[in-house]
Amino acid sequence: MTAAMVLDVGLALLVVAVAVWIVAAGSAFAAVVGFVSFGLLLALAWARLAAVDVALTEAAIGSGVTGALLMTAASRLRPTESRSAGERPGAFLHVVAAVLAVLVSAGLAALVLIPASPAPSLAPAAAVHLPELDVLNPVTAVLMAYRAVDTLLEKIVLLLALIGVWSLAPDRFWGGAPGLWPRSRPDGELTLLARLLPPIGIVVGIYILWVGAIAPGGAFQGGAILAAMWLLIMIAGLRPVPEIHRQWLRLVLVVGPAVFLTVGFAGFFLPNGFLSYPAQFTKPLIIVIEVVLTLSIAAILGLLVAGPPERERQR
Amino acid sequence: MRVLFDSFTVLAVSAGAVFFLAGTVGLLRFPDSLSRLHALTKADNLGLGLVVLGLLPQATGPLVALKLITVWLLAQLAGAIVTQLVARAVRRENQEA
Amino acid sequence: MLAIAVPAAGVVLAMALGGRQAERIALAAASAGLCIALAIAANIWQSRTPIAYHLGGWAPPLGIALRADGLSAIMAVTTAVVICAIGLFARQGFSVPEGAQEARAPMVFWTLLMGVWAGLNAVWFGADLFTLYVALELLTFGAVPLVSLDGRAETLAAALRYLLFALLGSAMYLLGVALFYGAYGTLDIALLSGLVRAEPVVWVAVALMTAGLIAKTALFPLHLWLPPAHAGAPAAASALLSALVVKGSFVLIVRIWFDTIPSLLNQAAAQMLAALGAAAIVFGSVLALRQERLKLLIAYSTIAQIGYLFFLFPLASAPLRVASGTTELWTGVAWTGGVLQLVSHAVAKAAMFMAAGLIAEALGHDRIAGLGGIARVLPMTVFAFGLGGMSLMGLPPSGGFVAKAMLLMAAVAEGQWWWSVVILAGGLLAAGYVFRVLTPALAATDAPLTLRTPVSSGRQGVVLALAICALLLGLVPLRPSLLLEVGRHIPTTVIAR
Amino acid sequence: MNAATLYGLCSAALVGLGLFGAIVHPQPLRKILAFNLLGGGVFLQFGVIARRGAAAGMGGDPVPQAMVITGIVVAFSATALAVTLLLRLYQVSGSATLSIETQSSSESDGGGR
Repeated sequence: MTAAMVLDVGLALLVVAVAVWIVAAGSAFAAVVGFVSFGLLLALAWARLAAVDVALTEAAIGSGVTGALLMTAASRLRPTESRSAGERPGAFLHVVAAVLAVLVSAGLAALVLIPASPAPSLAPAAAVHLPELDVLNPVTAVLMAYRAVDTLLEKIVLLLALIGVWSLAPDRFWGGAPGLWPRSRPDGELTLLARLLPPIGIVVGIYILWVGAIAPGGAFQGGAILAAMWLLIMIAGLRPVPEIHRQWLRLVLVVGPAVFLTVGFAGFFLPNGFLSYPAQFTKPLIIVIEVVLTLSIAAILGLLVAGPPERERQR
Repeated sequence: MRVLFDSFTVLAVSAGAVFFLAGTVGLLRFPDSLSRLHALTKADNLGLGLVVLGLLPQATGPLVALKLITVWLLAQLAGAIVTQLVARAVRRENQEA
Repeated sequence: MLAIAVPAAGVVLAMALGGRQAERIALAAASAGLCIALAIAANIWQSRTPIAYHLGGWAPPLGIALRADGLSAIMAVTTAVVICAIGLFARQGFSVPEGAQEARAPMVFWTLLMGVWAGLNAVWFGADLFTLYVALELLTFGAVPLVSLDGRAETLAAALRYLLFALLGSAMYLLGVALFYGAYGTLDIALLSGLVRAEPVVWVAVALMTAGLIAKTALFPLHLWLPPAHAGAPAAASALLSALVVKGSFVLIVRIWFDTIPSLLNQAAAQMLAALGAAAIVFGSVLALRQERLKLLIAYSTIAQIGYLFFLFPLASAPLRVASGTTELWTGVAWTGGVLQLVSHAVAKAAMFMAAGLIAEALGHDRIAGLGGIARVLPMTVFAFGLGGMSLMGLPPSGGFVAKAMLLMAAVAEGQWWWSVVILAGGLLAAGYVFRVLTPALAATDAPLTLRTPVSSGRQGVVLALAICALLLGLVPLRPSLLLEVGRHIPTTVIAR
Repeated sequence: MNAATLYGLCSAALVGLGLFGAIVHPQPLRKILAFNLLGGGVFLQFGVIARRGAAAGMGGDPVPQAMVITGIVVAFSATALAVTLLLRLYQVSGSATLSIETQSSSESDGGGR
């Protein structure tokens, strides 16, 4: 057994152990804490699987932003825990669920142990077209060119989710600001962090976006980091949470998908149709789209965490 | 020269690992939140510092070295501030209890 | 492809401009979308070949294809018609009040309406299993907030329950997608159909995907989320959810069984699905009979009507029998009948939910016991409800009649008579619950009925027009539709007996 | 056994755990957490497939990797929507359970918009 193998076995066992903890933990808060470390461990697993792009996304979004969201929810919902403890479902449901889960797991495990050989892969096909796109990171090429429509539709999913979150506001607060109130004193430590970290974070976010074309990184990962910085600034109270009726805010939210769609429509004038890029402008176009997408993603992710409007609109 | 660098790396990283181990044991064994924080911060500051220091000779260029140091500095900053916040929360909880 | 892009663009524009513009953009997109859907259908009707479109010029397996066949064309047209009707119907309930720049419910409703539409069209035309996953999520994210639009605790709980079911379902589906990719290196349905072999990975993948999609379609016994969600939503949204959204995941099951693994169709599994469908018909109808409230009754009837759809699996996939030689025709009849059931239920159910919405609006409640004499005040609405009900019962000359008759004929001809018993029993039960509503509604009462709010005849007209569409579907001839045969995989397993 | 197989087994375990948790936990928040575990397992399955498809000088097949990135973002938006729904439910009703819906069938007033 090599050292790398020992690391992998340890990591895999740890991931499963933390997962068991999340399911079995006594309090929701403890489970959420477990979930954040679960996300980070999973990011390591992704790195071990040679998927650095995914590792970055998992760490930033799967663990970081999701963790922040769940943590807030767990602390707000703490009073309800003791009450709902009495509603444990019966033994019958437990048995059914356990049998189902074991069946699915066993089936999957069996399939994992008899892999298709040779393993199918689109990597060679993806590699062939990279020079035409002038993009060196194959994952970016898949997201922005080969399977661009998935990315585009997923942006619409994000927008719908945000509208869904906003829709949960009481009528009178529509147009107002989300309820992410400042939690620290102006001279507190958090304020210090919110002053020091964002400049670095913004540079890192832009860097990650920029290298996306040649190395792991891209709009999602960069956007998530920018969103985190924005949230930090808002929580520390250095900048107010914007009211959701603001025109500039709406524009930032949609500029990414809008530009993407416009370029897509422009493709109708090209031989390859919707969502194709003109040969000589491929790389600049992809970069422009990625930049605006990053802006929109950062804004949407941030506002998804900030939640529905909870204050009346200022007149 | 190479051997010297490598042995320095091994030494420093191992020392860092010892601090992490001690910190983790402390986190698990200490009785209250404040002393657990204490154990954890030691691991963060010194352990990570030693690991980064150990890795510096292995850096392939000044940019990589700079990134390593940045990682350490950021961890320091975040660690210090989060510790403060947790400690404050603990004190508030104690006062309420 | 334009059909998806137009509503998607609508979402983006509405979000950007907000306020009063959202409604105008939605209505403009609706009319444009109707034209596009009709154009696609006409094209397929004339050329008799499916249209394939490679996005960005990247051919599968690396790229993504969209594919329009007979089924997708019909569904796209149905969707466009129903959405236009819903849009016209909702203009009154979801307009921005005077003096306000923008209000919550209208903004949310109009943008999500377009979001759901984009998702539906992506489901109808998608030919890549992962694109279809994203499309499913579009549907979920569009549909869930519509359920809780009024913000009461019950609807919030219903929406949350719906979301959890839907998410679990999509996760199962996505797992199946992963297995398909791992085994064959492509997710394009047409390519997969040529590659799949009878091996464990396919069975596990299809089982997972089917289970997940059943949860989203609300087939018995995974239907628990549907009644509170559909009954709690505003009428226009209920119509959208019941008529179209559940059909999205159903069509996906059809795509997997009939298009992805056509050569491996398993009669035993198909019989099992149909058995669940039969249970849904009986269970849903009986519960519908026992409801106190009109909207819940209609929601339970949706569960029953979804059950019919699952007869498609054994009936349209029955192996050819050399002895009789005519089964191929009968599977075609079943196929057309099943799809017609999809379409006629969509139209009829949308009309019924909107009719119920008008009644509830006029009376301020929707208790069935308190409907006495409503037919005198809202004759058009009750008439529309009755027409929709006819289609559910399967009375001639409605679309529901033709659909059920075709399924029935196919069941008898293919020797699967047991399903025909359920189809007939389901019709009787449907008659029971429809008349439970119509009897008090048509009854003469002494006490004059006071309406809380007047109901505009324009909205009544929209509902009636939709119900008449359901009726007109009854004029479809009782034979396999040529349009629907476009791009259909004819089962090729031949069993000599 | 190689790393891909190992993480494949890990993914199978996560899927089972997530499924179990999502069914048995009465609290919606725990169901949401379990759904995220399940999602993690599903995504890892894509990762294993990508790793096995390493070719053409790439450490893994980029197509499934890109799908996972899309999937993670979708899972996050789902979590955000679910959590907000849950918090709003708590705000409106003072409880955070799904059992409220059983009352709606007996509730007599209300109805459509």
